[in-house]
Amino acid sequence: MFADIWLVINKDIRIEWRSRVTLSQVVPFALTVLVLFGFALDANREVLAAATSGLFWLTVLFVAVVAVQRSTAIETADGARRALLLAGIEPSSVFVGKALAVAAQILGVEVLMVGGVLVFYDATVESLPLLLATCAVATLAIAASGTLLGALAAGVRARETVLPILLLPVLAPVLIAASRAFDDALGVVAVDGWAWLGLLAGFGAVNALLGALAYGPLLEET
Amino acid sequence: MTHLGYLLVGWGVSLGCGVLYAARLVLRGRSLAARVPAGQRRWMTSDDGAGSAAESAAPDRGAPS
Amino acid sequence: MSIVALRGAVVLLGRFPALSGVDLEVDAAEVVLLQGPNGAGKSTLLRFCAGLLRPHSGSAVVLGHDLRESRPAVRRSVGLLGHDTALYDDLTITENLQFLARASRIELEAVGSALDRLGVSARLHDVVAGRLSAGQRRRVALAGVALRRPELWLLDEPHAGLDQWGRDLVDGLVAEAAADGATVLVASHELDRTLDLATRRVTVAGGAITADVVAAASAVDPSGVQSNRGADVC
Amino acid sequence: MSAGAVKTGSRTTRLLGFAVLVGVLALILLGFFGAPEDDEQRDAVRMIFVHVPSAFLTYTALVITAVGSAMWLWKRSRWWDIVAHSAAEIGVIFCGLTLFTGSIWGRPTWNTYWDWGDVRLVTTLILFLMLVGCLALRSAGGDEDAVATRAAVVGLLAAVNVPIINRSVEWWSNRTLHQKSSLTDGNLEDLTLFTLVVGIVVWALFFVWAMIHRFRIGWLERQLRAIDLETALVQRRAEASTESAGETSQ
Repeated sequence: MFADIWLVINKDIRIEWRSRVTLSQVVPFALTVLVLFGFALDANREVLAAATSGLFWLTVLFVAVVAVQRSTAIETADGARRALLLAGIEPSSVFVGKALAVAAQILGVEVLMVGGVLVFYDATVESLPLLLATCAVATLAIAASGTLLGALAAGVRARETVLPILLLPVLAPVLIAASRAFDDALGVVAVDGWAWLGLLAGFGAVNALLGALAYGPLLEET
Repeated sequence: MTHLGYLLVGWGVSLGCGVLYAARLVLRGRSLAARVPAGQRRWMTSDDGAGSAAESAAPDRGAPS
Repeated sequence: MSIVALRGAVVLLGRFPALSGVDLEVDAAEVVLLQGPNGAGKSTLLRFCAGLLRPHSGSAVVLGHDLRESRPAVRRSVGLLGHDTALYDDLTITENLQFLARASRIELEAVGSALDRLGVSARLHDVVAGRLSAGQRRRVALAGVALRRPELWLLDEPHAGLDQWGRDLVDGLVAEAAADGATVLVASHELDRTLDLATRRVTVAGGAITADVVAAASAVDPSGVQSNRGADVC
Repeated sequence: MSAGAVKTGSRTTRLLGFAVLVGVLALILLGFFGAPEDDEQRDAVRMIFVHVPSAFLTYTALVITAVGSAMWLWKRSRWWDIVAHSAAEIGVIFCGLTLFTGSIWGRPTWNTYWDWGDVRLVTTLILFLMLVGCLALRSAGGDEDAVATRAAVVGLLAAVNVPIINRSVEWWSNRTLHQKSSLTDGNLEDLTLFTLVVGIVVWALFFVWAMIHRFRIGWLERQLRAIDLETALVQRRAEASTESAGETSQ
């Protein structure tokens, strides 16, 4: 099982590395959004500081939609999904593998975005462990629900619009919880960031479990 | 009575939605039922007195599975 | 034991009955040629036998597994060459086939020999699949099927887009598989090419089998259709 | 009512429908003239008799959708798929009504139509969006089984995530304008409580009535699809004879 998961991660990351879609399109997109938010709110430094966490995670959600769309497109192009079925890999392994590959890409973008936030928004890191843990847990949660809904939208005709319509409401708790945890980590608002992290972990676990169970039936339906 | 406007809007929209939805269900049901052959109808009634017959016809077959 | 046993199999693509009641029995080591016009249901029949589609009604047993319940088990033991080649454009040929090999628990050495078998030259091994010509892609996809050494080969227009040399390679491959005891179903328009390999010619039309002829070595006259089994469902 | 019209109604649903009509009349009388006005909210409190029942039924519908979805994925039972579809559709209506009556009620009592800090409000809004997404998937069309599977996954996703959304919004805002469950803390006048119970019962009866009719519609649609399939099969088989006739004549 772990061999299969690793096989899928390896494949997706390799494809990403070759095509560099995330690197060449998603990263500039994310940084542009951050800068534009800056323009929109810069008249008031305090507002920008207060909104930093929310803007950061909102941008991550947009990035996630793009990353998931790309990850799904790899399998739908030229009948690769069929090959995956014929190869006989357990669907739950495919799910975990693809989710982890998406998570790795989003994490990469987040690292650059944290840099961007520190530079453009004048943010300071108060608690590095909390910051890193939030990024890791929230990203896994986003990738799990994203991969599940990506597979779900893959068979629908208007998949480009269906995915965000379904995914963004589901991710609402991630937006709330990760933003609050970031508020704590960046020292913007004194809240208990670790408690929020627990909520994120719960969300991630529930959605990952559902994804692992439901991915098989979704892959079956052509 | 205070706040009568708010109350009327709230109650009115709630009951109105209920009525509209109910009407839609009944009409949709009628147009669909008319297109299904009599032998395959279940639970359906019709006004011409054959209702009970249609209702009891084919109690077992055609259950969605 | 029948490798494929279909009785009244109906398969829907959306609401369209692509297969409208197929009766087909194929025994081990047979080479069956499926022929028929476009849209007759040949490709659907192959995908169905590969365990990729759910039967709507009728009974279907492939390699001893019921297609209603255990399609994953069927999928592991068949090799399907479809219209699309199912290769990842951004991976090299070797990477594509190694992925397939690892996923189906096959020795990695098999990759090299399968590529050689289909005449894919060594200088192409590290080229990404997206850069290949249609014919090269097809040969790589066939290597992917050969790699698995499947019990049941399902080939959809295997000659399409190949040059003379490539076609001979395919014919050789099919002959070899049959000699090894594997069963082969080939859908093809090009009757003359596949005829000499086929032990049986099955005509598909309107999503059903309309004629089923044993092709003796003394080539059967294509117009003299003598129906001898499971024919004419309608 | 033209003679001979075929309906999805039966004796049971007619009785139910009659009970709902009587119940609504009783509810209006009780709600506007029976129940006393509240000390603080004055007459605005009378909104509770439509707001709380629809909220209650929204979440009932969500549970039914989730059960139906799980049963479809587990047993591939068409019956449960139709149940899930019916409950989701009726749930969207009740959910919309909950949001609407909630904000209408909020204006005179909290002095705002919408408050982002309120847990139940925000939770219900997100639930509404998910249910709309679920129905959008249903109407997007495609293979019948595939549509059912997709909708089932979204239905389960919504049900599983609602408690988490609720928790997150509660921590986030840490304040709620809603009174703590009015039913249990005994602050309500006896007649108000009685009227509220009547309201829930009447709306629940309507819910059952609508579920039965909606289920029958789903079932009829399924019958019609089966009939269409029969014709399509006949046509498909006919293709074979024309094709082979053409072939032999060549």
